[in-house]
Amino acid sequence: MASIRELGTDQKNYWCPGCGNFGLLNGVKRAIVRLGLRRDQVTAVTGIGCHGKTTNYLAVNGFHVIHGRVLPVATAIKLANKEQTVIGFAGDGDAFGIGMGHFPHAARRNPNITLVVHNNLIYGLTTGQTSPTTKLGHVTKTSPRGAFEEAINPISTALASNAGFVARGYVGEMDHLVDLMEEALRFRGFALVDILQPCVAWNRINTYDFYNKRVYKLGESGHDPTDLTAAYERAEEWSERIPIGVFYKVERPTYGDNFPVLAGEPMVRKKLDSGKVAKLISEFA
Amino acid sequence: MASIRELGTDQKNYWCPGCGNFGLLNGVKRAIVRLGLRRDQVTAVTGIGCHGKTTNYLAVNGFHVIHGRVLPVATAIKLANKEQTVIGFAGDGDAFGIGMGHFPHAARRNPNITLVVHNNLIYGLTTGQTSPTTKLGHVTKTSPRGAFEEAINPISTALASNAGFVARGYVGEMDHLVDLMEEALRFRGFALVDILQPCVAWNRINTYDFYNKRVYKLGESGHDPTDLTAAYERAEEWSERIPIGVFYKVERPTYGDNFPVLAGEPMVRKKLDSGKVAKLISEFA
Amino acid sequence: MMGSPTALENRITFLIGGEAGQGITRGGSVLGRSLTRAGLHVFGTIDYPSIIRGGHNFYTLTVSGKEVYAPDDMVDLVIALNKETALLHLHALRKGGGIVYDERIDFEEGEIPEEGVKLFSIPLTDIVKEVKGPPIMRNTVALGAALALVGLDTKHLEGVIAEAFAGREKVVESNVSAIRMGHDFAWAHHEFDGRFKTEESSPDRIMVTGSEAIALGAIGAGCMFYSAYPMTPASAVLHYLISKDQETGMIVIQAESEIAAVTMTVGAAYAGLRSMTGTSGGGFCLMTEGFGLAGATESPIVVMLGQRPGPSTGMATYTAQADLLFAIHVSQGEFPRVVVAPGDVDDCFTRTVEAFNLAEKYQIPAIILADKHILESHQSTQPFDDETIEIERGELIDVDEWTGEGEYKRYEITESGVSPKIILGTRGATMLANGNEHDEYGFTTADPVGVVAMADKRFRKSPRLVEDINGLEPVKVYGGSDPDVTLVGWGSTKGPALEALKLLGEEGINARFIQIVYMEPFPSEAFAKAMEDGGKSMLLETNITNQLGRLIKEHTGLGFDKAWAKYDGRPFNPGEIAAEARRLA
Amino acid sequence: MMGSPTALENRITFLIGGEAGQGITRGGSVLGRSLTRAGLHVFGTIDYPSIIRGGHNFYTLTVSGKEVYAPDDMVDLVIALNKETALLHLHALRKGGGIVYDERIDFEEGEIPEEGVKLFSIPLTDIVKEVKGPPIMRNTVALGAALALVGLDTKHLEGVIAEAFAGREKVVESNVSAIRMGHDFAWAHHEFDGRFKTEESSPDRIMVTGSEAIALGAIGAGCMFYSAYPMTPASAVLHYLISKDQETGMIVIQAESEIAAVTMTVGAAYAGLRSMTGTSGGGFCLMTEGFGLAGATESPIVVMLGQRPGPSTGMATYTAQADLLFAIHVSQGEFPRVVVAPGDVDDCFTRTVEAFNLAEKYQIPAIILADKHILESHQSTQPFDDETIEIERGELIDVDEWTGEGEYKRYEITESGVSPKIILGTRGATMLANGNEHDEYGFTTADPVGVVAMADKRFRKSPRLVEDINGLEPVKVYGGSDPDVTLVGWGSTKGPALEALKLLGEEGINARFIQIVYMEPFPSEAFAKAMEDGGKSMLLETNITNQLGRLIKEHTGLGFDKAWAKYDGRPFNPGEIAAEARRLA
Ligand SMILES: Cc1ncc(C[n+]2csc(CCOP(=O)(O)OP(=O)(O)O)c2C)c(N)n1
Ligand SMILES: Cc1ncc(C[n+]2csc(CCOP(=O)(O)OP(=O)(O)O)c2C)c(N)n1
Ligand code: SF4
Ligand code: SF4
Ligand SMILES: [Mg+2]
Ligand SMILES: [Mg+2]
Repeated sequence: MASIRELGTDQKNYWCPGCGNFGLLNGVKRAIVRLGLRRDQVTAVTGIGCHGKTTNYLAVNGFHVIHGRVLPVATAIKLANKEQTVIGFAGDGDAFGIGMGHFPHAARRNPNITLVVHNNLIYGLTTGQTSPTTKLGHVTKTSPRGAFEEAINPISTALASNAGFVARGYVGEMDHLVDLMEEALRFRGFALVDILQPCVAWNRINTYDFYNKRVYKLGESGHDPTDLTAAYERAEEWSERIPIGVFYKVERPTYGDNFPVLAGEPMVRKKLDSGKVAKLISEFA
Repeated sequence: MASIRELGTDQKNYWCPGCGNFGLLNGVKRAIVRLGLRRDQVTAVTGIGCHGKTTNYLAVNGFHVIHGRVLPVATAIKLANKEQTVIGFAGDGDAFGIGMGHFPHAARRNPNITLVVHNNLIYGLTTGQTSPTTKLGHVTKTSPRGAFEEAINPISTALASNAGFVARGYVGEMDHLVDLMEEALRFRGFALVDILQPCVAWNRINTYDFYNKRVYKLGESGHDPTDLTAAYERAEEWSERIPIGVFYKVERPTYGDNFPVLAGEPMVRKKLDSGKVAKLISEFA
Repeated sequence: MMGSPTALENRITFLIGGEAGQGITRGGSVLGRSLTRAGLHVFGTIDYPSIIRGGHNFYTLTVSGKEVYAPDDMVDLVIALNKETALLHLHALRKGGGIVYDERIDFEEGEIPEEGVKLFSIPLTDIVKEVKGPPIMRNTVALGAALALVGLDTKHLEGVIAEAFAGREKVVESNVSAIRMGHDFAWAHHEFDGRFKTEESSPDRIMVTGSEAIALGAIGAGCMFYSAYPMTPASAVLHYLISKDQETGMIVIQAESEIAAVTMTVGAAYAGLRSMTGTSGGGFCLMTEGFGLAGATESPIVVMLGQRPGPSTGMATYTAQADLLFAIHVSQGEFPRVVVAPGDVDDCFTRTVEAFNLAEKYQIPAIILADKHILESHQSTQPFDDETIEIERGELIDVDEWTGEGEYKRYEITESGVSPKIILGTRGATMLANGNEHDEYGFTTADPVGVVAMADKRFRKSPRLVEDINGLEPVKVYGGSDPDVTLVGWGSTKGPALEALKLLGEEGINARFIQIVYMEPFPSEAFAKAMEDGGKSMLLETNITNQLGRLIKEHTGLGFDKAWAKYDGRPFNPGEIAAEARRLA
Repeated sequence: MMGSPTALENRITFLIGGEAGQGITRGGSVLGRSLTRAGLHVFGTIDYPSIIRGGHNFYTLTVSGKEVYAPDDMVDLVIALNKETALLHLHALRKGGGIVYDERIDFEEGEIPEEGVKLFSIPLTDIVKEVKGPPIMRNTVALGAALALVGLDTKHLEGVIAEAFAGREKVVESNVSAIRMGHDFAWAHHEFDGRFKTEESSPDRIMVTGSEAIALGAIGAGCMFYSAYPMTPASAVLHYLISKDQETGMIVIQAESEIAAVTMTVGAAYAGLRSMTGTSGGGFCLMTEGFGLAGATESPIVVMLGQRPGPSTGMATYTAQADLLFAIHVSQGEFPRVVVAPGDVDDCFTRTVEAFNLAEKYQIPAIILADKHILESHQSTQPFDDETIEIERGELIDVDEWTGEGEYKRYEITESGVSPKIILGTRGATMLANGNEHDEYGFTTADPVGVVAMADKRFRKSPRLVEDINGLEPVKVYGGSDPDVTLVGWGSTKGPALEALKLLGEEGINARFIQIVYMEPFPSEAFAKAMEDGGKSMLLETNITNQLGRLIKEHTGLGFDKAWAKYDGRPFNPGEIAAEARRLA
């Protein structure tokens, strides 16, 4: 069982001082520790962006992939070795911009993986362009007159895509975040944890201060996470009050449950057997 | 103003006898006629699939593009010539499989175009594979034990993406379909018309008979199309009763409204002027 | 009446034509399989537009007591399920050939020439009605009739049909009746010279398509993961593998797009599975970035690229070899890769196994470059021998072999350039793969010395890879020494070229065919050697810019006396090749 | 103390270094612009890892009274905003060079050699405190000091800063004070020999990056639509164009992905707009299918491909020329296309205009193949002349010119291969574009004769396209006749190669540089001619497999005495080229 220290690497950390990613990484590490997992039992898949540096700093199995493709890679890895706890780390641009084509599909498939979205409402690594989650009116490098496309709402998008576990965390609420991550990692199925992660370099609107004034916990508000309609309604809140916590949670068979070949040992453990083909060949006589 | 006959081409029609696409095309033509548009005032953009043959049979401007890219092409065409009535024709696979990465973005941008989805819940042209809209348990060429991924729900996906006009039609209800298409085409903003289109070759479950027994009209059911929560709830209905009509309709500024350069004549009419660059060059002194 | 030339040499060509939806491919392949069981050799190919119902489809099946590599240019027996078929293919009917058709079809005067064409009217519709079958069964009746005309019994046809409808007694029964009634009617009323001598038979053969052979190759190679998005002509591999997933223990997925398909494949490879995807040009475009990810992360994946005519969506159901240079140079940056182009169903099987071995041994991506003609055509052959398969996993460290000392370095700088790879989940070891440039551990770096070291490591694989490939017959030579003319081609051109050699041989022209199998790394020496003393040379490719020719030029400086570019979406015909070669020789 | 060699020839190289976030690029470019205004020639380039804060960044700026094509290998004056910078670049400091640094930095004994290095300690932090500026302003103080050291006043620097903060009086004021205090402190306390003679000055020049030059070229060419997804090093074009959209009247869009970006671009081109997109390798992968759509539908689009080292995400902020063959062969199937590689900022401007003209005249897609080094480096030059721009729209039929007779045929079979194109919305005409193979009207077809006719039509454009390109100086030759050695390169290698010619010339070695500008269609004849009597030959490319060399081999059969592949992500240095050339000559 890895400790927080063991979950770190010797790599110099290059996130900006004060970046929300520090808290996020810390929260994830603490959840892994709570679950009592060894380093070799966890696989992290990261996209391209500031969030993507996570694989440099988290000492578990890792795959730093291409921009936007965290979900298909993570899904396949989970199928290949069902014993791994697979966590995807994506940016808001990574997950909902270039990677949008995969999100609803991962959600409806329901592989037993967790997707952590480092949602800073901006393109961090590429120096501050508009993100799909950037809110209306926000002036960025690529929206000089203010963003004018309605923002993608990760929560309602996940709900509409049949995701089984839909939650939002905030790096400024560490204990809550660790609880949330633990719950997500324990959830059997696809879990989205959209994490409010201030980018101190490029997003001067959605700051710690902005969130500290607004976030409230769904768990303390009487929200019923099995009520889809209520979840949709809470998902729309983003002004004076911003909910964090679990919006929706319902278990159903996972993607892996549907593959009979996954009943036994993990795929990666199976011996390759070229003999299996003989019978099939004979069917072509 | 084009007549139904003028809207047809001399191309032999190769849809299977009985295919829902015939009705769909007919409905669209009738709506165009009702709007009193000339052939040169309408542009049809089609994806790849049986639906894609529409540009062969509809005598307006047309662009038969690549699989899944109806929306970005249609969006750009509308920006280039805002006077055109731009209609995208996509399959369920085209729009929600390979093309899923564009759908939520088109919806949130709100270009003044209409997307018609030929939703046959199957991959028609490629001979009957599972589609993202194929319902659970449906046995197809690529789901021999029955589809086990929750189907994409075009209606809730559109709602979650902030689409301004979200509707469902059925080719077996022609007058209703023509009304719906007319309303969609008149709508200022992004309009989704998801059309139930039986595929007689590959989908033996979602047949005319299946729909005839189930569809009911939202317009006759007291549904309020400005109520988002109600729209989400109706979107979930798909068993004994399947709603058709307008789920949701709210106008807001269109994508084009946000480009100051679109205030004047259509972009395609502007003369190219290389002189404009002189002042900009001087800024680099 | 004089027998047709092919019939004389115990060879006959059928053409079954009708509308999409009339079961043309099914009919052709059922006939092909029956004749394969009869010990004959067959090659059958389908020509169809991208339309589900309607539109003219036809299946050409050449059958012989000797090996058949491609369908003949000319047809002996047309099985016309509609009138259009009879008229459209008259020009391809050999003198003395015949047309099997429903007696309800009326030919107008002059539509069919009075001489040289035999008309075999059969009450297809009436027989179907009699056995209470659906209209599509006219097909079956016609097959029975055709067998009678070529002098064969219906035993094997009945067997094949019975298996196809296994468990549905009634259906089998009515089909068998239909076959027999068709056969007996033709036997009683018609006569045709194309009788087979089955003593030349070679029994116990199989008939497969290229797609099936590739799928079987993948299964034999131990592929455990296949993820793809449907696209003609690659879909059949997906369909076959998904239909057999429980027997093979393979995970087979229809992904949401080609981007997902290839990146899933890379993910599975990272974890330690042999994994594969398949697509055609448009989908391959979408895989290019994921392909590069495999290259950068040294993840062994296999991509089957089934070519069809482009550009863009082009002609979905036709054939071409126009993606060669795209495939070789695909993705940004540089890394070793393999591109192998099978030329027949045997190649499809064995070369697929090779692709998996090379990919895993060198931890690189491999492309199997096929095309519609090879993927969708049926060919009879000796059953593939699974005993010949050797699975070489290279430096993959088994879970139990990991010693657990020190931190595992995914990208250890080694002399061979290959870094030993563990299986994901190996106790005590973590594995970091990284598509950014990285150090030995997989951590991102842009250090100018480190990145050169890593690039050099990757390219150090090349010499051994080239050596391996040289041992795999990367260039195959058919025909004798000191030829008058040498034909050069690749992929599905092999079949018609081999048939052309026979035709030329009959005329006393000594011809050679060089098949280039490995396109990357390019087997320059083997090819240059094969070209020695070859007489006049002719390059054959179904593309416009002679892509193989350009590759050959780059690698060997060699040119051709004639470079033939065919690009109408159809494969070469043996006859047209022979004619061109004759002109040149 | 002896002046450094460059100082003697009125040339000096600055290096400004520090952490990401300390405003290194800003500082370097502000200095470069000031010196440009002073009538000097500059070339400045930035080296930085893909990190927002922290990590070592440095900007190298070479300034001279004569043309500068690349930064020098050796530095005269290091402006060290942190200690690391001073230490890291000592090796590149010319003998007699100096280091400007904050007096608060303490060098330990032995860290800086006692001889040959001048230490210019400046109270950067104290001055910033005095003017109540933010820490980042130490940069500004240092620039003031540096100007004093090279004997220049601060007039232009103040001007540039004032414009940058226009409207923010207070900020301007404190910056100006900071500049002056830095200047005056250095003037009073330090001495350095690298004084500029500004009499060699050439006033009224501009300083731009390659990105800016390409953006300006696009604006000048009448581009009306730009859609892109951010990606280093292409993003700057997007940023610039979006910041000017109201002045230019261009629609500029940040798309949701590169797939959307390119297909939007194709849609706009179909409608009749000059349209463009820009990206780097990974994004280009995602554009390949849309690029093919442009090819098949004959939609004139321009794609700017800003190369960076691959494979895969590689090194986001470094440079390479490793996508050449990928770009040339990109997308399935075959169609004419243009690939042009600018070599300096002037090329960036003029070749972009050419790309638009060729694309539209031939209704084909064009690629501008740039790289990070050219896109992000600053170069001073004569202001681009918009009067020289000729917009050639080819056979585009103006809205009012349409006669309205008969049905419009988008793909009319013409002798030239170009089919007259209308603008979408032309009254009385409808236009059908189709990515499937099509007939003259645009309707889908797979007819074997029709599809060949359409492919032939497309390729009939090639001869005239080649002719046009031959008229556009597709190969440029620098240096004298009968050289000892000929250097061959492309893209951003031009700058260091031209500097190397100078260095070699000083040593009496007669060298020539051949720049290949058009890569596709490849200007074989022009290149072969340029190579005549060139002495020894050396190929220079920042890739591993010498991609241009392979292209040259394919097209001309020519080889090189030396082919130099550099692939550490850094551009060539003039000095290293000269050294290699010397060895060869
Ligand atoms: C195919 C491709 N397109 C574009 C890029 C450039 N790119 C790198 S990171 C990034 C976006 C970063 O935004 P986000 O995903 O929100 O991550 P963050 O940096 O904010 O964590 C982009 C556009 C890329 N690497 N690959
Ligand atoms: C990039 C790419 N991938 C795959 C295909 C093959 N393909 C053609 S149509 C189609 C799906 C058709 O399904 P749908 O979009 O629902 O249309 P339908 O035929 O049902 O109208 C596919 C996968 C393609 N043309 N391009
Ligand atoms: S740019 Fe933003 S997201 Fe990236 S490291 Fe800095 S603060 Fe964090
Ligand atoms: S396959 Fe289905 S969708 Fe396609 S034409 Fe036939 S019935 Fe219509
Ligand atoms: Mg972000
Ligand atoms: Mg469909």
